[in-house]
Amino acid sequence: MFETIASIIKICFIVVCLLLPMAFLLMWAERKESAIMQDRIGANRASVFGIRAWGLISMMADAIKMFVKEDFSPPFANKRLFHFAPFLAMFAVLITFAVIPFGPEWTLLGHTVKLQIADLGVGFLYMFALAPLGIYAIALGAWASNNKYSALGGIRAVGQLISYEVVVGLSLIGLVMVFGTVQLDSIVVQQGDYWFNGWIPKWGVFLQPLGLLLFFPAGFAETKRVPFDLPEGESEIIGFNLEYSGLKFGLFMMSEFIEMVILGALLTTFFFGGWQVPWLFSDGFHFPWGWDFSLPHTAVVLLQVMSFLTKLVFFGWFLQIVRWTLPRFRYDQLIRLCWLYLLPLAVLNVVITGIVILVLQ
Amino acid sequence: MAQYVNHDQKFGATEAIYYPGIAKGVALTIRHFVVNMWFHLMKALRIKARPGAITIQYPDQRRVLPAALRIRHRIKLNEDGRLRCTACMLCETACPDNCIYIVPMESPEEVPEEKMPAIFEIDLARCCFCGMCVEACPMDAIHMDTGIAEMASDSRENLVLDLESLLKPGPIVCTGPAFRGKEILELLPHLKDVRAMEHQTQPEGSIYRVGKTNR
Amino acid sequence: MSEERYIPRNDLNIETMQINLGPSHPTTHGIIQMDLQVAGEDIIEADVIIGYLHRGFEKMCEAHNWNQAVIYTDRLNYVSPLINNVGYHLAVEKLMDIEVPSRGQYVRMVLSEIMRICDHQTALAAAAMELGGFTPFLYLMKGRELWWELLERVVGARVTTSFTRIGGMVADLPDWFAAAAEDILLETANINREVHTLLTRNRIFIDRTRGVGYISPEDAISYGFTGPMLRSCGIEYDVRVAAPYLAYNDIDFEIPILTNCDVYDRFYIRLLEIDQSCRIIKQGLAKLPQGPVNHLDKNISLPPKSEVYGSIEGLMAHFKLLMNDNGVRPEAGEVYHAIEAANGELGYYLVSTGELCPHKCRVRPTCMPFTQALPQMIKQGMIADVVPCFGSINMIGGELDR
Amino acid sequence: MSELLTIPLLQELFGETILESHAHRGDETVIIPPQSLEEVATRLQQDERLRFEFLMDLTAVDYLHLDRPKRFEVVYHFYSLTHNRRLRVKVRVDDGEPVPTLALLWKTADWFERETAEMYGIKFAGHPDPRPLLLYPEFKGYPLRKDYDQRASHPLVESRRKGESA
Repeated sequence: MFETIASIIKICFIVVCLLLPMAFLLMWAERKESAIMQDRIGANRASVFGIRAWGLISMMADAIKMFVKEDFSPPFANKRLFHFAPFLAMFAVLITFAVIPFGPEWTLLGHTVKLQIADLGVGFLYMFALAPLGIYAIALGAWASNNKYSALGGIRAVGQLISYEVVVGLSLIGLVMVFGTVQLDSIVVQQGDYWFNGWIPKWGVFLQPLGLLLFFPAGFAETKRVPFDLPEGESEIIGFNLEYSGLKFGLFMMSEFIEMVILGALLTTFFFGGWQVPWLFSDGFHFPWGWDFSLPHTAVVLLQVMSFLTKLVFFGWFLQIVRWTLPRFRYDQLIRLCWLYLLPLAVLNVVITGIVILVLQ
Repeated sequence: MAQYVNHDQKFGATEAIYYPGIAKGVALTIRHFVVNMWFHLMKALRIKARPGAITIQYPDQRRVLPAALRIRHRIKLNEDGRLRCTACMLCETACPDNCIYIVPMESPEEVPEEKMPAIFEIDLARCCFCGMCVEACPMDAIHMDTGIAEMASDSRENLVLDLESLLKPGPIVCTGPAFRGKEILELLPHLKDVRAMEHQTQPEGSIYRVGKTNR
Repeated sequence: MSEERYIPRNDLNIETMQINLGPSHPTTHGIIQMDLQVAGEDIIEADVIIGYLHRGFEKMCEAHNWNQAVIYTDRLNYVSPLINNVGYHLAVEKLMDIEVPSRGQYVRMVLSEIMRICDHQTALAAAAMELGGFTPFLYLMKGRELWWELLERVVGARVTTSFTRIGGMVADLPDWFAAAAEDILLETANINREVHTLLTRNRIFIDRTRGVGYISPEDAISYGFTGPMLRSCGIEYDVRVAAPYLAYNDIDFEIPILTNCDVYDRFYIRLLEIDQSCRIIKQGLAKLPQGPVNHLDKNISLPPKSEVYGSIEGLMAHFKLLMNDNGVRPEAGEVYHAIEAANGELGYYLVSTGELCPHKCRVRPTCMPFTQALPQMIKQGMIADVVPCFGSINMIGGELDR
Repeated sequence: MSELLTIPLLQELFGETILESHAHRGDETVIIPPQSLEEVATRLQQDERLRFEFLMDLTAVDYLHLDRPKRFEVVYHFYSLTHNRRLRVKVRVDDGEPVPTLALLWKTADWFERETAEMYGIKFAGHPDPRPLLLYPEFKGYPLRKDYDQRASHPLVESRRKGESA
């Protein structure tokens, strides 16, 4: 009983307090951050009683507009699939977050709660089994629109996403080998170890630097954003969501931003210590130069959850910066990058990791 | 003297892999971001600094338009309050768009000028703001320095400026039927008020400041 | 650097799909329609349809007198309107066999070079934006805005400049101009550096543009390419050197030549030319001679306003130039005068029959040969290649369709 | 004015084919009959002493009511990169008289000739793609002819159906 209630509360927390606000925040950041780095101000005209809240009100206005806008579906479109696709896209990204640990075990009123919705033993596989569902959404939506441009976008999307799915998986295999588990929570816990008398934390980024260099572009490609925004490519083909309007377009867009949150969460979990704070142990800080602060359990848990969120926000910011800096790939270059460079390197990474593990044993 | 110089772009190892170029680009945009964010922060803390963006937020902030800007026309008055225009028709002739329409008449007052315009209209819908009428005017009567850039209207008729609105440049009123072909004699009593107003408010050669005061 | 390009073949008798790129498509700024036959993403056949912005430039010029026609030249290449003004009036002055005083020539040259910078910056910005690089787009547009604000204070308009007249200019440069230009020149060089960092040294951009849109030097000549497009094919031709006009002979500058004939070189050469234009502006402003900007003959250019208001002779000359059935009448004949506009050779072919209005006022559109070569550039490429090719030719609708 | 360089050479090469020549303001101009245009243009492009590689511009002028031998003059501007010289070649034709196309010698002539044809109604014999360039297919008349009313307006045409070519 307690487990069920805890799960429901956790799901509500993740969706209502984490995913949707983060996606909303990213959309806002997309506008303001790109504006600031481009020497402009960004959307800020909408106001309520003269309060503009740095453009947040504009975001609200846009959300309202998106809800009340006419829901147009083109003639000759396959209506059922056309309406179904955006919901599938949203479903696919929301369900992926279930296995991401956003905090340590929390002992509350005698019960121990894992700050993770579902601690599956095969969390890693679950994620890579369900995330590609989004490809179906894009392909179906693009095809059902009955538009040449969106069909081209759908074809591009399928080719790109399936290719990079392989690299995403393979680039993490090395990490899985190092930690010896596919359980995400266990991976995070193991990143709380230290090297060199506790000076350097055993984060994935130090264990698998090549893995990070491969996972980052591949994961970026999965989010379909510049420089990998070929399915959309608004100056070439206008994109797979060309015929969508109103809320359904909003769902596609929202799912894209949630994908960014998930990418940030994965980067954090696998390479940057998840919810770990350097030198924070379950009873407080123990710095390698000898300082100690003891903290109560609840404070430690809160700090660690905050650490996870901070890392998430940082990666959101960083992904935006990269997105607004680079030009776009071409389709054949993108596929070539995947199969000729990233994939062999990922295999090489697995081999090297295997050899190193063997030698160290 | 100019000469031809062969440049050829050679790519080295840093261009052969993606990461260095991307890293440099990202570093540049992060620098922009941090610098601009710093100035935005200064502004938020009410500390005087340069603005963090080059944007001008138009209806709230307005640029001071340069004096040389060719923009909505006006007709000047003499020192003694009479129209400078003598209806010599040079502006009408010089206008490449035929947007000026003048009907001359004998001046009713005891004035040195022999003629004055009975109707003087400029059709802003046709005008291309080339400034040839200003250049052509031998009496320094027509000027394009009001600094009024907002000339939109919801009817073509409203875009025809008559003598009254040329003497008293203000925003174009978007409602009501067109004021067309009004005789100067009907206008005269009103014109006197306009003259008085102009002499009080506008020193010679000044730019009308556009802003909330003009609304 | 870049791998062997995959050349699509249609020997499998694939059923092709027709795609209309434009006239309303985000890439086709300046309205143009591309009728593509594609097999997958590969373009098998391409046809370019233009004319959506045709306004009858020549017919309008034939209905206006020699001075008035300048307003229509603003609307040709609306990204660098002042070069068109200068070109038109240089042609008229050649027809009348007169020459502007040397200060006037320097002023025209400096303003032309500023416009060349603006044009290149706009072209680069648009090309970068369509490749997905929105940040360089805004940096470049910011740079152009600085120039336009300066010009607005001198010329009185941002786009519709109409600043030249027969025998001179509407006005002289103000005293503060050189100092103001100095700051903007620094900022322009800075923006150029940023664009190099963001784009030309970035592998993604190099891949997108290197080897794309190839036109051989022979084809370039046959198509009548001029300007940066020709010079990026390794052919040394610039009107400023081949037939120096204005004060270009007194200025020390370089004309960059690149040899790869592809989109990357067209992009890169414009960046190099911006640097050279900065040099010309700097030298031109330093060497700016004193004296009048306008031709002193009262039958050609209007007398100064002080004379018009103050003396009966000035007033008469003023009226004689402006009144109906009076004005400038070049003697019967025809000339072709070419200048180096931002996009290439901008030639005006004027025919006078001794009347008040031009009998014929033909402009050689600089971007028409490029647009004509567009199908050849994009054929055998991918749909995504249309974007950099189209961006690199810097097609300006107003000039193309007239 | 610099001395004439190209006209004497052309007169030597072509003799009687050069009907007229002048150099107003230094622009060297020759007038040739339309029949010999192709031959002259080929020589201009390929002869070592001429080498006019560029066809810079191509247009026509309508001399209606101006007492000229023929109504139209088709004007070609050539530029020689090798010798840095320019040359104007003119061909006089009457209404309906065809001019040989240069589209096979210079690719740029293709569009210029299409434009000249639709604006003046001059036929370019042998043109590979004689569609109108700037005007729409339904346009009636030749707008740059002097007898075309400047204020003439054309009704809007119905949008084309699928399958109808432009």
